[in-house]
Amino acid sequence: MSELVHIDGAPRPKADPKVIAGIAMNLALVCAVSAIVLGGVYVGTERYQRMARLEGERTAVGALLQLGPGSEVTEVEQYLDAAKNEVLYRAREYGNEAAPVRARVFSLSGELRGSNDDAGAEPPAGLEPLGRMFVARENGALAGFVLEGESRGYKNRIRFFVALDSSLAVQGVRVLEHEEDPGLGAEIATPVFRAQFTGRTPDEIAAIGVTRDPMPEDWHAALAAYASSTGAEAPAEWRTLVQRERGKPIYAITGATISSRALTRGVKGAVDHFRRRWSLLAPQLEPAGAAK
Amino acid sequence: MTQATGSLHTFGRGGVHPDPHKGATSGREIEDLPAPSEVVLPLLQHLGEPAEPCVKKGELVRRGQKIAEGGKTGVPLHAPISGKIKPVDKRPHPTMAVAPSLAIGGNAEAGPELEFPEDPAWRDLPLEESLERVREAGIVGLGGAAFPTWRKLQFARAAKVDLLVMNGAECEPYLTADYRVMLAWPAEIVEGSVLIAKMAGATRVLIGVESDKPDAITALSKAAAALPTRDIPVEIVPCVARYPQGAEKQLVFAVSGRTVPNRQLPSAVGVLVQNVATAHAVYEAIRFRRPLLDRILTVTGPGIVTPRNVRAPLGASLSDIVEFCGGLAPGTSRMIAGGPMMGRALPRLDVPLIKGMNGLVLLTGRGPLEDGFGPCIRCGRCLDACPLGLEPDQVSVRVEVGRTLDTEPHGALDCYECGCCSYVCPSSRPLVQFMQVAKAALRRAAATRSAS
Amino acid sequence: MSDTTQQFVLSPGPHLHTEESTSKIMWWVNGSLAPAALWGVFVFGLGALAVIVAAIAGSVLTEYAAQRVMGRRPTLGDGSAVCTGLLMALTVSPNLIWWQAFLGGVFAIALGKMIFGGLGFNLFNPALLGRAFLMATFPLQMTSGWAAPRPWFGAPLDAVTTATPLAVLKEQGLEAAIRLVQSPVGLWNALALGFRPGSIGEVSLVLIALGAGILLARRIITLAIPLSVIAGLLLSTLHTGLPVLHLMSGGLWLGAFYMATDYVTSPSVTRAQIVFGLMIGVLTGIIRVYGGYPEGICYAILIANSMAPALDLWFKPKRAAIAGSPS
Amino acid sequence: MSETTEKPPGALQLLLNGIFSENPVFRLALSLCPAVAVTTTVANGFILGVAVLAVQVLSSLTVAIARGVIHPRVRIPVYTIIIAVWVSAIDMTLAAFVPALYAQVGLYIKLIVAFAIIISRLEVFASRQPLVPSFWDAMGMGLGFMLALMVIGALREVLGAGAFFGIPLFKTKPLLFFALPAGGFFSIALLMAFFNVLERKLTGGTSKPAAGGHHG
Amino acid sequence: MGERLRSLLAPLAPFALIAGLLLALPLLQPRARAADGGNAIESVRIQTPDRVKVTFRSPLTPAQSAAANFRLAEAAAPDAPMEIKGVEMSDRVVTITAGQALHPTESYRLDVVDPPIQHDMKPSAWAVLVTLFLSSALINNFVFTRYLGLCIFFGVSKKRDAAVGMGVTFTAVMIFTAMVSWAVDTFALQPLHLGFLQILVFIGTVAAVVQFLDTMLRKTHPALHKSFGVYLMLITTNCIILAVPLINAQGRVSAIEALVLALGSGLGFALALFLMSCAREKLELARVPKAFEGLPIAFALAGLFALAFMGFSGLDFFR
Repeated sequence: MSELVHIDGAPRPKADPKVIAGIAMNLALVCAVSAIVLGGVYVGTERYQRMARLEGERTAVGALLQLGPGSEVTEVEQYLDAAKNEVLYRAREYGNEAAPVRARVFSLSGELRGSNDDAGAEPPAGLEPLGRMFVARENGALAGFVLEGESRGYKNRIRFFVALDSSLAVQGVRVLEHEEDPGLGAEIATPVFRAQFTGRTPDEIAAIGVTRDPMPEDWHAALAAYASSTGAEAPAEWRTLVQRERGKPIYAITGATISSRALTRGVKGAVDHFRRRWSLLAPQLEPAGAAK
Repeated sequence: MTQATGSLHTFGRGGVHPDPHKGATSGREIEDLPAPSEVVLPLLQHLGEPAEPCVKKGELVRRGQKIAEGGKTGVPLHAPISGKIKPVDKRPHPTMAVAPSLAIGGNAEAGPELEFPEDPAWRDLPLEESLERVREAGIVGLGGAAFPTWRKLQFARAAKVDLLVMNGAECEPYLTADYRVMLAWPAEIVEGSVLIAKMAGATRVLIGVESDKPDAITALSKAAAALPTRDIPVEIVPCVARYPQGAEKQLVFAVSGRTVPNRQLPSAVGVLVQNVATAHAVYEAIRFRRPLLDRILTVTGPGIVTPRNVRAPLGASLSDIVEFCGGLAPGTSRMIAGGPMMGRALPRLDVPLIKGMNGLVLLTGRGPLEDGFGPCIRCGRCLDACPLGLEPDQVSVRVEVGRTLDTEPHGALDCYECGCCSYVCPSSRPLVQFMQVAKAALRRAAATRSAS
Repeated sequence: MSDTTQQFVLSPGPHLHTEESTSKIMWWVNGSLAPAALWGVFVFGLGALAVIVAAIAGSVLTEYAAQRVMGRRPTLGDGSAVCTGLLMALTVSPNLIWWQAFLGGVFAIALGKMIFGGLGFNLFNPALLGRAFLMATFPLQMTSGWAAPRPWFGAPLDAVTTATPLAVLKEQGLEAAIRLVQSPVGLWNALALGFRPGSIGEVSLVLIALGAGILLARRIITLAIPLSVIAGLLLSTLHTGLPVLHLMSGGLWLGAFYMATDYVTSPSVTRAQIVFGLMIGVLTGIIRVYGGYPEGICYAILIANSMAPALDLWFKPKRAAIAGSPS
Repeated sequence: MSETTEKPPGALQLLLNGIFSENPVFRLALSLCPAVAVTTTVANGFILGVAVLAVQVLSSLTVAIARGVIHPRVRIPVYTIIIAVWVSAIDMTLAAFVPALYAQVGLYIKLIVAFAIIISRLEVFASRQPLVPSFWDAMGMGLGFMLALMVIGALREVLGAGAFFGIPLFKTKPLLFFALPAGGFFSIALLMAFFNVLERKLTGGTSKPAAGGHHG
Repeated sequence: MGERLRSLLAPLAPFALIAGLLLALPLLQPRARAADGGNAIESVRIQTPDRVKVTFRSPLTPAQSAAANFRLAEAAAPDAPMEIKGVEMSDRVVTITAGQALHPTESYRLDVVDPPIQHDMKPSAWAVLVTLFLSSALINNFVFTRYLGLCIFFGVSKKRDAAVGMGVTFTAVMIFTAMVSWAVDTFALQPLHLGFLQILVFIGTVAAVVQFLDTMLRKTHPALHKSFGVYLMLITTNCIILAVPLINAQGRVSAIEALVLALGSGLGFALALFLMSCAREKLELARVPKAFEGLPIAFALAGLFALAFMGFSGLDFFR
């Protein structure tokens, strides 16, 4: 801007108070109008933006857990109170801002420090968010979990969802955001790569690694078949091969070992952390859920 | 801090080792061309103003007789054969197509060569007298530049030089004329060098000779040892056989370790450089008042039937000289006046021998640049070959795209066209010619700048 | 009797010329690569031959077509297109399919060389650009499923695939790399003789050294760049404790002696060449140890190529005479 | 700045002008950054193109309407603010309604604010011409930009990903290279050269090759 | 020689200042928060890939060096400690081997039961610096992988002097604008939930900073202003300058990260400009086909640079 002001105003004429006042008025008017317009657009779109995001997540959660219509999802947010070394969990029905919030406070080592079944709509100020997870129930029974995770990718953070079934085995992985190279690192978002995680138990996930070996042909075919079997029964060849492969490391995307490792590390961390957290939370959420 | 390879001296960087091709003539003594029936003497065969004829058409002159005055900056001409003066006319010239020339038709009636008795006081002449004798003898630099020697000596004196470097390197392939001169008249050369040194005010003489001429080194060393006086010491410095060892700046560095700044003369570092053949001529001029009448040159190359070292009267037609050497071999396509590296191709044989021509190389086959040239592949060979550390590659690519004025940082103005870069270029690029184009353009631009 | 009116050719000086020419240089380079190429065919089978032939065909045809389109005199005889194709083929995996190698040759010449106007004007080594292009385009074939070399006159090559020693070293450590090249002749011999998985032309150090020796003897290349590349690599891998293993493996020798020394894309002055070589060596080490690829010489040379014009600016030949002072 | 007295060209000519002879990407070489960055697929090119089109048209209209009240000495800052407002508005709108596509081109949509093409059209055209021609000029430029991005996107998607508008064409990715940054530069180089040749063929070699722009 | 050296060093002077600032970075680094007042632990250092070296101020007893005495967790998951595979002790130094790879640019938290210590392991400033710098300058070079600043890149890289001037000016301006915008974003826009004004505010900030720098430079260093003022004027509405604040805001980075990102991006851009200008000066002597003359060949050249820069991808000194 200043450049153009210079060019426009050079040689600068003597400042005339009247002119200056005119310009100031002019600019002030423009700014005011701008702010009003932008504010209006913001108010107009913010709701949709949030809805779109919610809808995206809800679809992802639903698809990952293959939830039917009779399902309900609880969103659990986790915060750290650094001053007190406490962890706060806040659970409420997903997408329903009017629903009551159940709050639980644990010490870092897992002792229950507090409990409130009707906490405020907003979390207390000054807490560090530690992440989110979703607990799904179908007809009252635990149907699975979706964990939100982040990992340091090749270029930037990779944000992803990991879905676990009620026995905490991986049911699916979905990459939400990433900036990996198209054709290389970006392949971590492909169904075939993601499907490699599916079926692994938490113990297997805890020991998971990444190999640069090429993926066996039959396993690749089976994964492709599995990935394209939408919602229905998993293909037979996949079911036989997954027994063989799920103890083995993840086969890296060729030429993108770093991205492959990043996602694998992220999934492993998310599952590992969740195991511990769920062991604390389960008794807290289970009865309430069962009561419903 | 003379740079030496073993005990041999050489210049700092660059240079090439072309096949010397000297075997055909190095073993042959200097042979006299039978007196030609006509000689043609261009009035300008030195740097300076043309000579002014002082004889009339039809006049009979004896060999050795002055036929033209030198004027303020030139040198006089003398009749190389006895005969009858023909009218001043435009005649073919080796470098200038045609030029005003005196011709003498051989005529026995004119009488024999003038006699040149010894001057007994020749060692102790006053400076003015010595210079006058050198001027009167029509002596110019015989290495090829043909600058009037008396003027060069004057300049050297004014520049207070302290060292005379005699050039006996003869680094050009094929040529052996200087070599044979050194073998034939070693004592005269040494004496002549001392005379030159005295006139120039130098206190020391170094004679640089390439190490592939060991007998010349021996002969000169003996002659130097036999000098009657020691007030000006003469030393023979063997140099590595490497082209362009005989280029002024390279030779000065090789034998004395002094570095001549770019675009300056050796006198800037107190050195005067003279060719060994010039020393011989100076000796003759001072001791006998004998003018410069003949030229010793090497006629060689695959294009000549009998390669020889020839002493021929100035003005003799090249065709006579070629004929004396058995004529042209079949397939001769190019004739080079001077050495093949820096010499210049001549179009025809009917031109006269002039003072500066130290060789005639006749070559067969196609020239290196006749088949066009390729792009610069940046192999860097020219950078390694350039004795001055210039960048012929950079100059050439800029000239090719018409950016001649951007070539100055790459040294276009410093080039003295030794030809090493063109010689080594695997893409046969005419790097010297690119340098010339760039140099000319830069000089033009500088002239325009200073004019405006 | 000579004819005094005879006209001689007035060619410009100097009138002598060295025997060396661009096409001779190129063909010597090609010839000196032949042993290493043949060895590649011997240990990796006819697939490697197909890759070599296709790469050369791609380069040569592209050069010819480009010169025709641009209305220039075709200069296939100078051997530079063959050289590009051959060098590129030697740096790629024998696992490549012939048409992929062909495409690599097309890319190398079209976008690496002809787009700048042909020989002498390109800024990056076209052969390595071809390889980088193939790496980017066919990462699967280029980086995995390396053909295992066949032992001395052993069984013909089957579908055995493996990984290169450097890849294994990067992923699994030294022991695994040694296990990989376990062969009758042992690790170091395998690395030197060429019984190991790798790019077609990089495996036999002995034969590369032979070819490089020929070029050195003919003064086509000098040691300034190769030695500084090696020095740079040793320097940057010293702390891993495995500098010699790094030196002996991968395409280092092929890169140091044949790629980094490419006239057009390297600096011309010796001091600049040393800096250039060190840069390549150090970058190779850094990429191998810390970077995203097990092998680094290709990108190291390309990155150094991009610095070459700057190096040319910074390092000028020393002028013979700058100041004159009598000594 | 004085108003030009000459009659503005017709709508069709203004449109074609922007799309062909003064195509902001291939001919004027303005606003190149997004041309490489977002054009890995046709869809990405399309969405950014739509955003630019909208910003261009809305800003042009705003300037054409409001130029009477803008003080000439702060003309340029005001234009910048107008553009920034519309960019923000489009940014928020796209984020709200096409979140999936927006996620891939978000940064570049925000950066539309720095596109030289937009402000230069305001300065050159919209601030001097009536509303209707300004609209068509903006449409032409915007469409030219959008089409250029889609052409590049198409080339890169077909070659790099073996697909068109997300629909797979081949089983494999034929030339992955074109999906990478380096391939993006090459795609544009090749397309520009192609248009140079085309232009020379059509005009008989009278027009000059694409000139370098100076603003991002 | 001295003259040449000085002319070479002169443009580097601003960078010397920046380098000095960076050297002081570790001092600016927030002190580790420690429950014991920072008395018991002297230093904690990550030794990649999976070890943590803890130096205590006084020797520990064997009992204190048991694995159970330590608790190591990611800062993002303080409630889920990682497995500890082994603990080695020698005098005051305890080396803990973790069950997973650690990275010095990440935050961790170390708890000791006896003596009771809670130690927050902040990312090492140097590791952040090196990693982020490499990332922004080479791996994710703005020009070659993010395609930002292309217009300037192609417009100014024809002549080397201009390219160097532009590169220097850009880096300086980028650092200033990034820091000011970071402050505005962190302390005004985010707390007030005015994120939707981001674009407007940032472009205003950039314009103000450039105007300020221009005035300052003109008043204090007229000579410098003469040589760099032109470039300063070209910068205002450039996407690369605007991109840094936007990327910073998107990632909600810390002040150090914002600074290093700006510095790395600026220097990366300067490097790209410099290399490109050298190459293009050479290219002027080449026989480029007619159809590719001008911008097309420049784009192709940029593509080749991008291809070469792929060699930097995945570079990580702390893996």
